[in-house]
Amino acid sequence: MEESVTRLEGAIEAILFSMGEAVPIKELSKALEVDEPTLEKIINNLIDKYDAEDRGIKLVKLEDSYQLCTKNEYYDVLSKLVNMPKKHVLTDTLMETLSIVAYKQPITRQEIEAIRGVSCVHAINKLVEYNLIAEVGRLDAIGRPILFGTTEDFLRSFGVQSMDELPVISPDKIEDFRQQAMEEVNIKVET
Amino acid sequence: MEESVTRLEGAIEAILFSMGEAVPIKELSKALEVDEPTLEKIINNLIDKYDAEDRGIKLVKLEDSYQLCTKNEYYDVLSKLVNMPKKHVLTDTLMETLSIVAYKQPITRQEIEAIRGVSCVHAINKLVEYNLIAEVGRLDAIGRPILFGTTEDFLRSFGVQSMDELPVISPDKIEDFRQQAMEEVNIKVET
Amino acid sequence: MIEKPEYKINEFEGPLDLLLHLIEKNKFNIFDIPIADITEQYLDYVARMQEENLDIMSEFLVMAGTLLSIKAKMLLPKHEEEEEEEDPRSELVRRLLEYKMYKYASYELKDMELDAYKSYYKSPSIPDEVRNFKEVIDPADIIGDTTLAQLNAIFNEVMKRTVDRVDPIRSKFGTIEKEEINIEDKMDEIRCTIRGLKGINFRTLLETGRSKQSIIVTFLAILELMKVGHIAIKQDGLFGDIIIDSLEVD
Repeated sequence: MEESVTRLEGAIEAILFSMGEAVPIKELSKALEVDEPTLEKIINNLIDKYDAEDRGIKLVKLEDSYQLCTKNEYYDVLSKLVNMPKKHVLTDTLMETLSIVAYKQPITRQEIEAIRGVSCVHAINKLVEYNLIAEVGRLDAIGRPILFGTTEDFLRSFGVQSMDELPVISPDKIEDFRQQAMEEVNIKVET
Repeated sequence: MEESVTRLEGAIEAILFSMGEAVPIKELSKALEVDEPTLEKIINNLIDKYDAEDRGIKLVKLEDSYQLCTKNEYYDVLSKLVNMPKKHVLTDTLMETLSIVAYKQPITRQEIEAIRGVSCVHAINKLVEYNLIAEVGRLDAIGRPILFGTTEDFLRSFGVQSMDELPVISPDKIEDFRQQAMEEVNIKVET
Repeated sequence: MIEKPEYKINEFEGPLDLLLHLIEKNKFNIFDIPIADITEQYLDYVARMQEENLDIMSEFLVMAGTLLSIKAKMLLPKHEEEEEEEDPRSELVRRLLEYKMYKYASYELKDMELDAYKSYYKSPSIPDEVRNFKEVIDPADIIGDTTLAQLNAIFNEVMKRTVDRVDPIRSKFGTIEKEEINIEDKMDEIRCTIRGLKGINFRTLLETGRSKQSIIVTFLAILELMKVGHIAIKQDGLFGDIIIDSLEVD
């Protein structure tokens, strides 16, 4: 049975609203009996619709899932009424560790420590506790060390739709840094 | 500061979305800094907007409060997702328990547990849920324990032709078993 | 548990952070670090650190060792004719750059977080009618390819196991309930009972069971709890009462 696109849009909103949490496109596709590419097109169009000024919510993509949330601009008025969830205070240590996990995942504790030059047991435990990172597997090596990766909560907390959206600092970027560092040095030397 | 009506509509949606429950108009009025009559007019207009086919949620008035909820017409599709059929598999435990019931029926939980040497409450509940076994009577003993036997669904699942390969339970048969069980119980009491 | 301070020795996240700080402070070129200068300054910092945690200290000391070893290598005369030797500093530079990169990324992420936390996600609100829906399960699906022969084989195996397990004579005696007491359970029980309390007499813990096994298990549980730091134990003299203090706060 083919449903009209508008009815599908309604169904998507109904599902995402009721579920509250992020719903994988695979599950949406199964429940709505629409293939994923078509569904994705409909959802993308829906995302634009939510952009309208009279809407207070938006539809966000988190990797292969979709979720509804309020628009940032209503934060002030919302905080008058709603108890906004407590924000974890992320110290520099936690942020450094988290950024290494985000960019290098899956990664073991040993690898993180090699980059930071310090033990990271405590930071890793805290990040796991905050559900920003989680065990994603085991490395096939002696001791089968835990591999860590970021979670869906990480995507939500940092407003990242997918890992490709992280600020670009790929290893190629090191070269840029080198250049930049060089220039900085030169400028400083000149002054 | 006066905000445009569309922005107010957005704010109302954001508030009702994040509150989840019904929000008294009084609170809305305070948070949005708009007098109640004006707000009511805006909300009534908003209610009509939600009626559109591409919306999956509706805005309802409850006494002097407002709430967002899922449109009833999407319950079916939502249900498909919420109650996504789990993969039901017969685990070893279930298979063992089922085989004991099949070949020793009618049988009490205690007897099954005596054979398996472990508690079978979960396995029995699951098998009953799957309608593979069912209560076929009560043992005439202290506590009147339930007697379990296999169901018609069980036979059908294994193919009708194999029915004679299993003890068939007719009501007379249950009586026989009951007698037998009674005797067993008596023997135990005597020893 | 008391939060341990982060690896803040003064304000440094670690040896690499301290090195980066020194490089920037001195306006050194990261690709041409004057290793003697930086080593001297680094050692000076480390010497002034009031750090009791040896683990943290050792990390800074490892780097000190690395710096000294680089410095030593730099002092060795170069062999001109040999193909270009790698700069002894290059590995350190690579690590510093990598570290700097993630540090930079962490600032970017922090900025993103400031914006992202302004969105509010709602908790599920699934209508009761939907939630209470009962799934129809088809038993045939569950049985799948399993055949009666297989079921029979399983049954025979189960029965065989039972026969192996049951002593034909003793089994007629009826069952004697064996109360299994396991140490983990006992530990949990004790922790719950004495949480936040001080000066508990060991004897009072024995009130729930006086069997020899129960006493032994309780005693072992106490030892284990002491080992993992949930309680402290005092005993005034040999055969004196064992007094237990819970170290967990209510």
